Amino acid sequence: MSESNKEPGMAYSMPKLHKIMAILSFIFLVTTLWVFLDDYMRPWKAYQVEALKIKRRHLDEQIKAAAKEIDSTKLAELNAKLKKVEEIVQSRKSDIESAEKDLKVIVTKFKDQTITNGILNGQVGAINFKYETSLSHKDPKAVTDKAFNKLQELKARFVKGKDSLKALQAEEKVIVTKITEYKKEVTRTEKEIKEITNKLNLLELAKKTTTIDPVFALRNLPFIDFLDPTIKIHQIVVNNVTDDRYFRHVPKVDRCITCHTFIDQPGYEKEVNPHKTHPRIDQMVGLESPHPMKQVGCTSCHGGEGHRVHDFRSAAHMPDTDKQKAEWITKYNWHEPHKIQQPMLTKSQSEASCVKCHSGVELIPGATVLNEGRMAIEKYGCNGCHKIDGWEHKRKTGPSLLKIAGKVDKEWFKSWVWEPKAFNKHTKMPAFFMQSNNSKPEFAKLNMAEVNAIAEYVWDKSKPYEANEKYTGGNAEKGKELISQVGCMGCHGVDGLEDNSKKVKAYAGPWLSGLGSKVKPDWLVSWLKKPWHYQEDTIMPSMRLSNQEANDIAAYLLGLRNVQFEDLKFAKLNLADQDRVLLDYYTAFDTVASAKEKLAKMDSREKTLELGKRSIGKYGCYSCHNVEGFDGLAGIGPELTKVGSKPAGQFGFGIHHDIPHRRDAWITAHLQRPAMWDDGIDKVFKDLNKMPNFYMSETEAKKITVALLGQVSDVIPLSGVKRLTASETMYHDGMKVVNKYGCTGCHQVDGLRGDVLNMYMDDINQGPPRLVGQGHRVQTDWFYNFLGNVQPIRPWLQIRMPSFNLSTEEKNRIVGGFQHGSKQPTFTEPAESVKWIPGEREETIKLWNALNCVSCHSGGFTNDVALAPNLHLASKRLRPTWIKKWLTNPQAILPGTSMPSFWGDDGKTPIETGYFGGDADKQVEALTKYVIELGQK
Amino acid sequence: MAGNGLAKKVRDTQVWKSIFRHGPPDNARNRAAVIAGNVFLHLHPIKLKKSGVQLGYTWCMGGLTFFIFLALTVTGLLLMFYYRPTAEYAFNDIIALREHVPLGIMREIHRWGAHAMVITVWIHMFRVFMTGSYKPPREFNWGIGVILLVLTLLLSFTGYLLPWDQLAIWAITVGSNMAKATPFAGHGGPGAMLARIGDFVMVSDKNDVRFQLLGGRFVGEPALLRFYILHCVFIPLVVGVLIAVHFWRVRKDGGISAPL
Amino acid sequence: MSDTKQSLNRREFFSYLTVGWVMFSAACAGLAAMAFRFSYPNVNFDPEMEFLAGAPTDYASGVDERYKNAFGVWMVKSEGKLVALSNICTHLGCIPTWLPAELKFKCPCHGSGYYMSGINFEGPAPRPLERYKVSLQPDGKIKVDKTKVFRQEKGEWDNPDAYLNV
Amino acid sequence: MLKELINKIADPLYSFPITTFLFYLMMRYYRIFGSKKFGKWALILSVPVIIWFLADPNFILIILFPDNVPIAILLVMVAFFTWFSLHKAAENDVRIEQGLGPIEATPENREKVWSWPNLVYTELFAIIACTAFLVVWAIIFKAPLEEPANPTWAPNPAKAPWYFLGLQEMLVYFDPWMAGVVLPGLVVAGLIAIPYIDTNPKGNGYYCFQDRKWAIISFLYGWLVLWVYLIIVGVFFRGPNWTFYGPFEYWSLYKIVPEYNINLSEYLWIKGLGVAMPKNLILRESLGIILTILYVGVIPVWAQKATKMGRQFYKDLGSIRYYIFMFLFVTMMSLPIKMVLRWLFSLKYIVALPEWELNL
Repeated sequence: MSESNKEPGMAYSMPKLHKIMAILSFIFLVTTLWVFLDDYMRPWKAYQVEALKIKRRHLDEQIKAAAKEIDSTKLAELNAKLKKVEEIVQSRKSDIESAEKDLKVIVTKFKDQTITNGILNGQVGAINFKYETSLSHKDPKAVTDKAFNKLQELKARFVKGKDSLKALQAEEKVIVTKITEYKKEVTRTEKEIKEITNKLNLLELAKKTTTIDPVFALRNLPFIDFLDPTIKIHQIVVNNVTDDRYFRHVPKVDRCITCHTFIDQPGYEKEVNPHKTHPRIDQMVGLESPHPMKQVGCTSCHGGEGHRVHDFRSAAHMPDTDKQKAEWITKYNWHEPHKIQQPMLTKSQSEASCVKCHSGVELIPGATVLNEGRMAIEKYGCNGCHKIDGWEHKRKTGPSLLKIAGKVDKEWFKSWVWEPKAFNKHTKMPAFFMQSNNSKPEFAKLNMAEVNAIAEYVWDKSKPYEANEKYTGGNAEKGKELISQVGCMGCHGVDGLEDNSKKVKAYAGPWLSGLGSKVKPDWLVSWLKKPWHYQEDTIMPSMRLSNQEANDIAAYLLGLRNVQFEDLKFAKLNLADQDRVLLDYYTAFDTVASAKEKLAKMDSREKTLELGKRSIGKYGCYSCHNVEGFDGLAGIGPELTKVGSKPAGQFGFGIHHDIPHRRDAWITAHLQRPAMWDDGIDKVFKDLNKMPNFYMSETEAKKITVALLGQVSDVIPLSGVKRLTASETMYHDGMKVVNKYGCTGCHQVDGLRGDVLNMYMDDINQGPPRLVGQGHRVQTDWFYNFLGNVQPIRPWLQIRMPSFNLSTEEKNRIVGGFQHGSKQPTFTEPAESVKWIPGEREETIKLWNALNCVSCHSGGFTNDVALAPNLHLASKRLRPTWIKKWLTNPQAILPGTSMPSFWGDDGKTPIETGYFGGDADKQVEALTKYVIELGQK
Repeated sequence: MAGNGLAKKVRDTQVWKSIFRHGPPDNARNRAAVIAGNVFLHLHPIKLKKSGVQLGYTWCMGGLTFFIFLALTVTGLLLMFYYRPTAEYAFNDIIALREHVPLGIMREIHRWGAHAMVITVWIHMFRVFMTGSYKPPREFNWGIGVILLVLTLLLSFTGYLLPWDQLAIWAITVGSNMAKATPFAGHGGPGAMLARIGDFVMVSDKNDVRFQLLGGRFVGEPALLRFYILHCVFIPLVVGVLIAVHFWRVRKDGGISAPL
Repeated sequence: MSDTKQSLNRREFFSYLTVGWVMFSAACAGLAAMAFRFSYPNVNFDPEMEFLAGAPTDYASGVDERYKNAFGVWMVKSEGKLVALSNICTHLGCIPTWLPAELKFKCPCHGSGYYMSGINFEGPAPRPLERYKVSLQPDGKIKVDKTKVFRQEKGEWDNPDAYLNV
Repeated sequence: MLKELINKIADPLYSFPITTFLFYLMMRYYRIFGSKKFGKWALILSVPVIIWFLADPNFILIILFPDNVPIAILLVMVAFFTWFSLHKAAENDVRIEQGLGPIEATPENREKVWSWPNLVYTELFAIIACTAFLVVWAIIFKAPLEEPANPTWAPNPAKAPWYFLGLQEMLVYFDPWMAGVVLPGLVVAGLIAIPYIDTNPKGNGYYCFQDRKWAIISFLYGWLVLWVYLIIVGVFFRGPNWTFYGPFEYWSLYKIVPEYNINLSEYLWIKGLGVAMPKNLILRESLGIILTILYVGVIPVWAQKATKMGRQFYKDLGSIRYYIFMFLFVTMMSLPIKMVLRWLFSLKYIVALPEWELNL
């Protein structure tokens, strides 16, 4: 623009300003539109549209199925009928019309009367108030009386009015009935048609809500989508479970269902995520499951950012496998969540969260991985060194060392401590030495000094032990057989019986290997006969072995030798090394000079014992073994109660950059090789990582990881946690004793464990009895006495119920636990004497004979080998109600039992119709009476 | 009145002079300067008709309304230090204001001041009407005044909810239920049922004006927050701007009214 | 003359001036609309107003109280109809008690009484209890929607959404 | 007894006509009302009356409820300023009649004076007095605080803030869409419209009555009777269930007033013709709809054609202003008309379309 175009007083020419204004306004407008778009385009919307299509597909299928169900000929018939009856009704048209006219008159009168009554009602109320007020104000009688009279008059009118209303109502009803009567054929036929088509109609109606039409588009248009959108964020607000925001706990808000559209609806199991039904809908999420979605939410179990729906990553999804990870990276541009308090637990870890709410329970039914993880923690005794709240009642994992000198040789002990796996490759005892961080010669020789000192200390403190039995030699072959028969395998793996050992995967006791190179023969026999003679608090039971049996078993076990290990000679104690290690301890709080001075004052023996004690403390031996002088000391490891909430940044990953810097990855890696964090780091001897190596498999480490991930700091409000009732507490307390003594190594309790049963897959009836509803089955007194004084019930079994060294309290807990688990009263004994109606007993005996009960239950009847318990003992042992239940359908209680289900799968099918008219209930009742009577004679 | 002693010394300091550019307002020049030179006082004209300073004529209700507005701003700001607009804390904080916060009548001054402002603004309008001061050239300013009156009522209304007691939520429930009946825009008002296509309900309790006001279907925590923001920030800002316009127009339309 | 005037008008209309200000106004209106939209949240934290109430066959004839405490609803089945009855007294909002022996709801506060149908017949209650929307889902479950209220005095109880034929 | 009489006549049924009549007297005899003598005697007489009122336990209970104190203050101030403005107006009217012009226009009052200190000090005094008043008020009366908010239980009566109680009182006669939205909306619109409707050039900037009689009468009727009076009723005379209670009456929860209201259509079809209500809604409510149209549409036209005052207004204002004014006026007057209809005939709605939420 040239100068001449400008008006005077203008710095710029107007057209130029307009042009700039136009350009800037254009940019402004575009950015505004961008704002709308940016706000509108959300990934979750696509999922919901997709879900709509899926739902439509499902509905189409259902509609097809429903249409097929409809009996079309019948429908056509009904439709024809409808036409016919409509004609009939049509013929009564004049009647109907006149009735409707009458009705109209009545309705008008009714309305008129309602108005009159309404006015009267108000007047009655007002006068009544006036009357009552004047009474309470103690007005003159004349005033009160006047009001009272007026009130009575009004009330009388009101009552009359109400009466005429009722009369009108009655009239109305008569006419309405008349009209219905006129139309009844049509109404009835219409109802019949509706009954047939109802389901289809409902489905069609539901299908309408899935159409994608202009109205759908309108509803979900930008800006308009606040009115009544169909595509929207769905959320669950869980007041019972909170998110920890440190200053405050706030109710959990989970919006996962925005994309996981059908998670709580059965029928979508075959869709792909996110449109899949929850795989365990009966347990989780489902409306009728114990954990309904609206009460529990999603992230309470799965972790992750439930309130974030921006995209796939923002919810902190975590892949379960490398394959899934790769898939997600391509599909969602996934990366490890950053700055996230609690990323989602991977699919295989989600059981971890059960622990958050289910406290006071050792094994949670259904949580397989978690249970195995927790059992592994107990097996390896992690809880010994690492405190975990709620695990305080657990016993020390390892054997007591209080009388160790009476059991093993000191040289053996040293070599054992040095490298346990060299002696027994199955041992649970971890390796402290010769690890990647302490195998350097200069460290190893110091370690050797420590091991020498530990042995000296333990032997010094060991109390004398005299075996109370003598090994007299026995038949090793017979011993081996006994071991696999009497039940040792329920707790122990045994060399030479590897097949069965692997099947059972025994859990409570050590794997028996090389005993001949380890223990003293007399000690072994004595131990087998009466374990608590050596260690009072052992859970090892007595199998009530005869002397011969004990010697046979000992013969076999002593025959197991580890010659290579026997040849090991542990290095003698090096005094210089001893000084060197002790100096480390003394200089911790002292100068080198005065520490040395202190050392110089001690003699060699003193030094050794001092170092032994220090070393036991250092390595935490006392956490698993009873050692004199360490009573009541806390474990040496960090507490794990809240390890699941420990920020990932607080785990030291050392130089290991290949391990994902996550809580779970660290724990799994740590469990497999604890010393790894010292890799490549220059540490002095006293600072070395002391966590021993359990040589755990990755699977096992991952299971423990799951159990530990559940140990979170989240405080679940009392209203949200599973609070055990008094009865449930009793049950779980009982189960703690059951687990402690390894009962579940042999008995399957209500479906849980029963490890040794794996040996009896051919004939489950040869294995230890499965305990289902045990609290209902046996009488309380009998059960208590049985635990204290075991009497064989099933003579045909080779496996034996052992005698445990149970305290009174423990016996009571077991009995009470089972009783409450079955929700039974403490005492339900059978009546003193059985009452028969005349003739009943005779008929029962006939039935008894017909069923030929004694063919198996021969005890006390014939001399045949019994294949079932002695029924003469039943009335003392079993509860009458249970006998009935058992008789009715034993297979339902113990599938595969040799006891036949006489009355079929429903327990009702009549048999032996000659007796009691074939009535199953009566027959069962009669047999129950008879069995009780047997015991009372 | 040249002053002497200490007063004079103070007045002669550089600090004093830097703040007050003129001498004591005891002569014509300085009386003009004190008004013109002070950012707050220069709302006033330097000189005005005598009727404009007579209480009998003006009743000073407009001025008092503005003063009470300022007083409410100050007390309100102070109250905000202790008050949290959440369902958990609001009520307890109100109790705290009475029980342990220093100057325990702060809330009372704020509340009674709010009522007083409603009264003064009404009487101000009454006076303006009675003197015919809405007539040209002041028509526009009367309109601004009416809007300010409405905003004053809204300020008081939004503040009413904040104590979060029974009085508060039920008064607001009753008050906001009227919004429900807004024709076409409230779900209980005439015309609302026309705005629907099939099951697409365009005016319902989830999207009508009352929902916008309350942030929910009933008076709940979102309503508390919304009313708090409206009460403490949004309406005061608008009122402040309109007051500025109102005053500006008073000056531009010929000062305080007087017979033409 | 008229020709030039027309072309001038058209040119004026498409001038930078008009286009610029129209776009500016549109953008401002857009932002204002965003601000308006901002006041309507996309999720709300109101208590649950819908719930599933089992299947029609779950109900025996009479008054069912299983959803009373959680959702404030009585499910009443009589004369072939199943309805969801509010449990809030229309007098002052107390919660009446169902008296099965007398077949009536009785409010403990001021003695209002209602028939099983919800119709008031004694005490100060000004109108019958309210009913909520009930509908049947394809899976046979009943959905109760408390956002939709039916009032007898408005003649709304005959609305097909106010009851289920069972 | 006198108290019972007052209780009785406080009922809007009586007090509303009385107030309207008093308003008429006040306007008719504004010079007497505005005289100093009247003011003096009114003040002297009101003191014992007020004391007598305050001596009543029920009345003091209501008046001392903390949030009701401002209404008492408002009452006093409105009474005073109404008198005061009419006093000034009467004074000026006398002067104008004498050809002297209003007092504000005297050269003496037109003289320009310094803002400092005249205006600034006046303002400062008002501020100080106001502050002192507020502080004393705050110390004597605690701000109300009731039980914590509980959405499941409503106090009875549940009242809106006092300045909206006029609206809530209107709810007795109108549905919320009218009482809560349309009428207040029209009040605001009408107030803003005042300067554009009232084109009377006289009375600008001074108190007067004679020069702008109709403007003042219609404004004061709306302000004093339809606004302040209704607030007083809403605050002091409405108790539990929004039932009427006299000033000396105890607010018993159990008070019942005979009230059963009937729609115009019910009168027509049931009571009048004795036939059933038609199914067609428009037909059912046809009478009410016609009446409403007549009221809003025909009255202004009729007034302009048939009445002298209407013709005068039309001439003065022009058609647009006239119809806007008449619309606002007619709407304003619908409230007293509806009140009267309610009291005389227990009329609930003229047009009752609850199906469309459209009740008039």
